[in-house]
Amino acid sequence: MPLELKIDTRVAKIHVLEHVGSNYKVEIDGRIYDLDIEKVESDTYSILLNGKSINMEMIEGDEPSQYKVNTLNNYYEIEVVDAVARYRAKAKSHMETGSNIISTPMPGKIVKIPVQEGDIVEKGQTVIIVSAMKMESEYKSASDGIVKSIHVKVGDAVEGHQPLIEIEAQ
Amino acid sequence: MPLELKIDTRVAKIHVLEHVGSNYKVEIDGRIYDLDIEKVESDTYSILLNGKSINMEMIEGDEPSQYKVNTLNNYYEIEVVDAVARYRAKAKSHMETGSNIISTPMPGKIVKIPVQEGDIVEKGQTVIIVSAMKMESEYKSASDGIVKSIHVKVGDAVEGHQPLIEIEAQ
Amino acid sequence: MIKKVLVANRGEIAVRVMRSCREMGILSVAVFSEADRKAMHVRYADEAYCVGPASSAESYLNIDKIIEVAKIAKADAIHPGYGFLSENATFADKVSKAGIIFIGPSIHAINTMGDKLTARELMIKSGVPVVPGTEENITDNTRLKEIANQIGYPVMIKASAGGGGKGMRLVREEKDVISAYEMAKSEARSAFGNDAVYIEKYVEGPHHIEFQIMADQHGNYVHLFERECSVQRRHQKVVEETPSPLMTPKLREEMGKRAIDAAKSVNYVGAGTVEFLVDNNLNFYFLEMNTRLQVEHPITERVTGIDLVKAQINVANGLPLPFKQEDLRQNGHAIECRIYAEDHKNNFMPSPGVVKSISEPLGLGIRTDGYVYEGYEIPFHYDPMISKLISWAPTRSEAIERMKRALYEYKITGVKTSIPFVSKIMEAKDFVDGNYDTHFIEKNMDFLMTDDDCSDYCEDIALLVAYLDYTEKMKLDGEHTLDTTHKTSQWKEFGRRKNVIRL
Amino acid sequence: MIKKVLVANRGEIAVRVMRSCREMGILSVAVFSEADRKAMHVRYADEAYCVGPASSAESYLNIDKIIEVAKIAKADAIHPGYGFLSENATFADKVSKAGIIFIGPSIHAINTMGDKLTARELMIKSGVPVVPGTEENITDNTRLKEIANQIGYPVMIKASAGGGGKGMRLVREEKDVISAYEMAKSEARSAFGNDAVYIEKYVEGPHHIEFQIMADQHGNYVHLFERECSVQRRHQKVVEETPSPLMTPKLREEMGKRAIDAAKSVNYVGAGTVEFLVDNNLNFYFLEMNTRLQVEHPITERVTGIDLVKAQINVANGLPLPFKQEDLRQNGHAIECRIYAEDHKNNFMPSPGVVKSISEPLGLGIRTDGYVYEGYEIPFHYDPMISKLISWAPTRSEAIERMKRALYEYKITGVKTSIPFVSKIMEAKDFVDGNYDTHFIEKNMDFLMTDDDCSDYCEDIALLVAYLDYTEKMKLDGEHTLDTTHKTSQWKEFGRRKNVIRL
Repeated sequence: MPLELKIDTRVAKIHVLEHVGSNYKVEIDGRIYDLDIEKVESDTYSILLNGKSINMEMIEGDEPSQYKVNTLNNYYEIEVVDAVARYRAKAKSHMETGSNIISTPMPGKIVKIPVQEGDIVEKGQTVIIVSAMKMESEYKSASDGIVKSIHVKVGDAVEGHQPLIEIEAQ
Repeated sequence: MPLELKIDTRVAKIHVLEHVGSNYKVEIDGRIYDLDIEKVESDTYSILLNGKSINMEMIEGDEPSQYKVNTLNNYYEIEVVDAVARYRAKAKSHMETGSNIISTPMPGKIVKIPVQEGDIVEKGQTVIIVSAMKMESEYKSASDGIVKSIHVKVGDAVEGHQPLIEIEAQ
Repeated sequence: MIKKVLVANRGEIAVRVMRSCREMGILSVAVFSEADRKAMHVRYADEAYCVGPASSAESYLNIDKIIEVAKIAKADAIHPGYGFLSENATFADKVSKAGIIFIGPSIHAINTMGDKLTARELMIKSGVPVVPGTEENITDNTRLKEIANQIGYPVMIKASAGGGGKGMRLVREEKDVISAYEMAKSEARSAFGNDAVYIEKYVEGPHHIEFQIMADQHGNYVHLFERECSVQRRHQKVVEETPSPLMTPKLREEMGKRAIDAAKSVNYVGAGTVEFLVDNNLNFYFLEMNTRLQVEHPITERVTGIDLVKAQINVANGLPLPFKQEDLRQNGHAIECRIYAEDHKNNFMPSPGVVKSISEPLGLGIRTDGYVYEGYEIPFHYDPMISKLISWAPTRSEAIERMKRALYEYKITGVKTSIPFVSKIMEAKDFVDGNYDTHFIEKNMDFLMTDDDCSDYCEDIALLVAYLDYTEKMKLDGEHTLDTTHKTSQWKEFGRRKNVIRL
Repeated sequence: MIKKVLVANRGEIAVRVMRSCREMGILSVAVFSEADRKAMHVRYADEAYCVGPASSAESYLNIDKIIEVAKIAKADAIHPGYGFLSENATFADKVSKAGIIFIGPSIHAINTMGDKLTARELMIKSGVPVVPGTEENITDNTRLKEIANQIGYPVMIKASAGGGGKGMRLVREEKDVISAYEMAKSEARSAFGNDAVYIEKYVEGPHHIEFQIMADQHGNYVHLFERECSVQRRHQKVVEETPSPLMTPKLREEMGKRAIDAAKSVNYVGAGTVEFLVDNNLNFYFLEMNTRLQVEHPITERVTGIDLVKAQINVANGLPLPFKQEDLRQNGHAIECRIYAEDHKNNFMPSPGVVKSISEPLGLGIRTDGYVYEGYEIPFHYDPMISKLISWAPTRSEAIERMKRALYEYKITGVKTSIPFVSKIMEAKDFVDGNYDTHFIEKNMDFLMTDDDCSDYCEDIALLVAYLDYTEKMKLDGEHTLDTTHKTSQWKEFGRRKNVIRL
């Protein structure tokens, strides 16, 4: 089953040509590789490529189809695009059209909200300041727009990934 | 659901009297304990008993109802006796009556078999020598008896828990 | 003699203090907030008591509750660690009044050194150099010029109520001093509602170098040499080392002497640190004294061989220091990297969360002081520091190579960490050359943010492994969904999966 | 200069060698058997190649295959570690002939020291004391008495073809010598089909003490002091320490000198170890020379500060030793405990299997050299040593306390380990007093096998926790069995389970 994978803007196609035990012959966008791939820990793989020993951590993202990959020097975010994932992605992008929802990646406390509902904001303008782990982080609008709604107030403790402020892009 | 638990020859009865979050009030064979119990790692528990901080490793044995427990200074083997486990234990003990099966706890290689089928052996007599990890281990008969059957020969590689020699107790 | 110590702290420092207690046969008592029930210090301690909700103010800063626990647990002494209540004189006072030994200096020492102005005045009196300048509010241009000339240019004009760079002006020549003064005043007025400003000597190419000192109750004082702490980001230390690449034997002797003078001026007892600013011409100025153990104390322990926590406890027990100044040596070179749960690629945003897996670097010349474990959720309430990695070697260059090797081995998944960032510091030319000051990170930011390039095949292989992992995962899901007779434990099943790639 | 090293070994020593390579900027090449694809040295190396099936004879001892891999990988040098091919002169020879540097001594040195008799004769010639006795086959009673008197009682009669204590007799007085001789001969005949026996001085209260030596290609020799290795079980070292509690400065100087003489007698190059037997009167006798790195080399590294693997590589590169005898110091005290996968309560049976979880001890003065990781299956084909734990402190007693603390922290589940056994050694009075010889384990076996008693409540709590774990497990099983709409990954699910006790 050839699948598509996305890494940044690149969409790659993978074909497994041969597979015996942990040995794979694969074609990735036209390039052929012979590899020995073993899962050694719960999220770590050991790969041998022509004798080279390579280690990769494959950490599942928010969705099972998303991966955060650490190699020795690099970090990648990869998304596997299968039918289900494609459908979800479509639905999501539709929902978000024209809207710019500010949320934090982690729990924290609201320190300051320098805007009010109805305010016109510029791209890059700070709309909320959240404190977590003894540090304050400023969150900025991703586009020019109007503050549509503010779901929190100063002093609130918030969970990660919770919508804080919605901005309607103009 | 009060269950029975076996540790060596002791059979203990446990009743949970109260339980809020990680806090338990329990009765164990008539003694009352107030405890705070949290699972902190995949097989490690942190227990607070009147302020005392206790750590225990609960490692599942061959059956889900069996545990190997490490505390700071001690090692226990515990068996939870519920209906299913009780049935299994019965069947097993029936099967083994009068028979003494020698097996190794780990894979290895047969080095020497100083007995033959039909030999009379004494309790404590070495019946097979197995090498594993650069060490030779002698396995002895658990009772006086007759060598009923020998399933392996010198030089064989064996898996752990595989029957090697059966001795019929006299 | 102290038989039981309550450690009024959390995280790596609580565990570190308990380690020395354990080695001394002293029982340790942990206190914890509701968010920290599963924290390592609770597991490590002999006893553990909850002192309140997650918020530090209600738990780790709750003086009365902590003292109450110390009494219940019958602790003889309290070790405050660093941060939290470690430099709180009220706490030290209440602990003493409760008949419990406070492992730290006197209340007088904490108070004096805790107040910048008092400390500065005392240092001047004690002959310890301070940054030339005046704390007085300058109100006229004549006085301004007079003082500036007296200090010597460049000078810094600072708002008395200041902070965060607001109301600050650097002046290099006399001709600019009046306009800078007026701008600083006006900025201070609008920022703080207070236009008082003062002048200080501006230290060029400043190095942050501190001296570890140790004193007993019998009037013996030693210093345990310097720590170079100039690798800082927003006044937060990131990498420390000892000896300092800037140091000369003569300067070390002079600064050590002054550090001891500073400690003596407040009859200091226990472990403390005197921080100095040092310029490129090796002039040094007292900054402040920290009346507690420092985060970076392990590098001093490594080169001197002395366990500073044990020394603190022995001093608290009234024992004399078992070493004199002339017994102490700096043996080899030690470097510490602080490992934070943070995403340096995203404005150094803290990255709390569940640690999925962790493997610490091992082997020759490596020490790790940490507290997180697999499955532990780093709470967002407290400091994001996960651990400190310390390397040692006979020479500085070997200590750097060893640190790079250790950082290569250090694997933490689940949260983002500063491991890649400090790895880049170890490769930065200015650091390798030992040619850096407190502007180092700012100056090298572009380099520090650049990933080393992976060959082309890296990306392809990452894609392939993601593909295999996903395919296998979907297959396993399918199996479990359909298998309604499935009886064995999920945990066991997890442990048994060995050859998971069966495409 | 060496740019790429093939490490012809596995386990902790392979990883340890690669660590130093990495610090030196040298690429490392792993070789592995089919049973070791997932082993740490394969993951750690820059390159890795399979050299054959699980059996050592067909993989780690497969000389031609290993050299072939070295050529393919274009390795400049081969490090043999310890064990396997490390003292195999044929291997060293073939490596050299293939144009690759063998990181070790000359073939002549390996051969000479590898043969007990030749080595003994050479030592006598070089003035290094050997255990008095004769290797000649004794055939008559007159000669027997003559030699025994010459050596002095007690003497040991040993079978020339001997081993395992068979054909060995201890004789304390002349009146017993003839009957003992005859019994030994008869036992030797039936055990080995060869009744040749010889006499040796019996060393009372023997200490196994060895000296680390290091030599370069320019004729410079140093010793790096002693290691006390008398804590042995069946001639297998369990705990080592340096300095030796038995040692005096005078004896150290004398033995160090003789160790260097031994090395010079074979023009030794690189790292080697001269093993001695030392009796209670501080007489010492050459036992053998190991022409390779020893398992216990880290304690020497810790007190001298020298990375012995780096020193080996530098010597192999033709560099002169960067230190002279007078530069070397024994700084403080270091102890090593070997951690085996074994069940000491079950006749020290090896315990291979899957390592479910592991957490290494961290903090001040602790070094761990290991190679197993979580989820790793320790194969039954090779040595059961999991790791080595090294503690250091300024004094011996503090090093023992620190080792106890580290052993308390060291958690390995899934396989049985010798951690409880070595912990008891650290508590044994004879060990703590430094008053022990090679009979230590035997003499203290009862104490070493006794568990410290847990209070009554331990057992009750263990029962309760087993009960809760089981109940929860059964509940989870039920959930998963019925939930056919279950979509998320098992792995993820596993990671998410935080509050599992929900009775």
